[in-house]
Amino acid sequence: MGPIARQVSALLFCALEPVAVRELAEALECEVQDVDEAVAELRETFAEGGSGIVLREVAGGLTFASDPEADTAVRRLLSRPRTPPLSQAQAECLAIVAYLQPVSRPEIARIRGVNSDSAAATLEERGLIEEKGRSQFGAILYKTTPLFEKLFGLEDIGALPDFKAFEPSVEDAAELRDKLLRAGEQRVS
Amino acid sequence: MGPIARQVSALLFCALEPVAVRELAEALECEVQDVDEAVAELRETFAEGGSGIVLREVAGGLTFASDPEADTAVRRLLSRPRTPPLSQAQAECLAIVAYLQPVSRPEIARIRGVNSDSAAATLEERGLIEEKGRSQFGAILYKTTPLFEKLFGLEDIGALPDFKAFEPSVEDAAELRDKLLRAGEQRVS
Amino acid sequence: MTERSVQPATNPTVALATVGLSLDVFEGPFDLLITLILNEEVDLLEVHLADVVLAYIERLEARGELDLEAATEFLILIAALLELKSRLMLPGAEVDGLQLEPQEAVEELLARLLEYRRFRGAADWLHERLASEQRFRYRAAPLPPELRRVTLEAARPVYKPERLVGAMRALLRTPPEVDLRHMHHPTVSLERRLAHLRDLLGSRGSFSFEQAVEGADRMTQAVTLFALLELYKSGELVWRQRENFGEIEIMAGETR
Repeated sequence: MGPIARQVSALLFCALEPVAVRELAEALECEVQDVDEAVAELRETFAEGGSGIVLREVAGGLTFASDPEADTAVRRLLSRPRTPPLSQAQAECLAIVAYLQPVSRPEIARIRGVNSDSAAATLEERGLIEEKGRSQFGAILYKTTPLFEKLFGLEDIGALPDFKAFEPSVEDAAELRDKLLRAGEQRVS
Repeated sequence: MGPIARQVSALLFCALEPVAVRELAEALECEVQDVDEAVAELRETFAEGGSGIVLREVAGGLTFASDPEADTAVRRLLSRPRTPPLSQAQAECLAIVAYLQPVSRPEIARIRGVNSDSAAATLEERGLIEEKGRSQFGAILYKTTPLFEKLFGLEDIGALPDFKAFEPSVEDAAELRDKLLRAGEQRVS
Repeated sequence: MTERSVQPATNPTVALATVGLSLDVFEGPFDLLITLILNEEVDLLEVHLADVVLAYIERLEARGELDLEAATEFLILIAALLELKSRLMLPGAEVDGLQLEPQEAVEELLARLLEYRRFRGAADWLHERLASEQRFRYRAAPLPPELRRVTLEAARPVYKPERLVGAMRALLRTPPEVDLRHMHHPTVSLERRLAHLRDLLGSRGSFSFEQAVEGADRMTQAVTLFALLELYKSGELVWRQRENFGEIEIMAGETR
């Protein structure tokens, strides 16, 4: 491997985000064309099934990733208990999504009476909820995932405890939503 | 590169801290010996001047680092400041902890001839030393951390140079002794 | 951090030996004092060690070299002297054993200095090692999100659905309504404040805002200001303020 290729490799290894070819050329004080040639070299060494590290060309530029063939082992090594206890904010957010899905972020915030973006982001990162399109006003809608069902030991989403468990008077989801929104507004005012 | 070597490489790429061979074997569900063989293979591909990424054995495990030859370019690209250097007091304090661990604060102060609490506190804050229980007289005892081994490129604490290497030369010692006596002799004469 | 502290300490004894001391019992360089003490020509009990330290620091300061971290060797000597001195000050039986021969005292001091020098050597090694090791960079990128979560196949029930029920109960709970009946509900009528201003215009021709709201509560003041704006808009009155925060003079407008 040539010296520029080696240095490009070192740069991509250290960078936290994808790096554009132009930026690489600037850091190395060389021509963009030199970097292009180096990248061609790197593609061989860092191909899938090559050295365990894979060169990826994504929107922002070039980046390294681990070879997907090692994903199982990586999870076994690094993602051991990725199911830490839920915080109250996360539990509330998850309950809202579970019972009212699909539900928008602003609606979650109105019901909880506080901005809930960070709780929603964590739940999304852990794979408990996911986006399901947009509302008519363009807000992200959330629904629960199959992983959610599995982690809560539910056969399907219909196996959630009935509304009656917490609000005997409520008949359907629409009524529950209204009630939750009203309660949320009162908490805020 | 064999499949185990590729996966070890992917694991090391993903892990942020050095990983012991035994942990790698567990994650890959293979024998320690298989990992050892894979590591031998990786040493070639990931040698200095090889692929820009270097395999290192530090702090009781394996980890990847960027090739030092790319250091200038890395600094230009990331403008990431280096770890601040050690002050003289910190370096002396760290040397005492490294060679005498576990060692108490008063002992460090006795050797340095000066209160060293602030240097010790800074080293602790930087994660280079940590408390390790109390002496029989209740003084805090310090030892070095895995981060110390990682930052100083030591496979383990036994990889420190033999302390004898720092023995002042016979000439230096004689000179020091003379200095302590000479002035007096001049006075007497 | 100064450049200086990065460098391994230079041997401060060179400067140390020449530090001039002017103490009650001794005048001369520090090195000589040490030797005299060791030779018992100056009684350690008579030496104010604090003065020695101060003299040294002043000397360094005068030279713009004050770096206490580099002055460790000096401090070791002082510490050794203090130790010696405190032992001398101990009363009683042990005193005999403390009559160190000059040679013994030198050896004791020397042993300490040599021990310190070894660690200073190790410290220099650590300095160099860190500098060369820093050129190796370790990765700091977090694991991509898809590798951070548990897979569907590996997932086991770890959460209880009752947790969601509990969360819902909490969300449906509303705070008890705050009873506001005890609160006085002041009502200030804009009509009445308009009438008040018009009265003032009629009776006085001109007046200040202060006079218009004399003795009024904050709500009344606010409504009065609003009434004032209404009358200004309709041209019934004009106002003038000669300086910032000064008095606002109000007088009849043209349409009145």
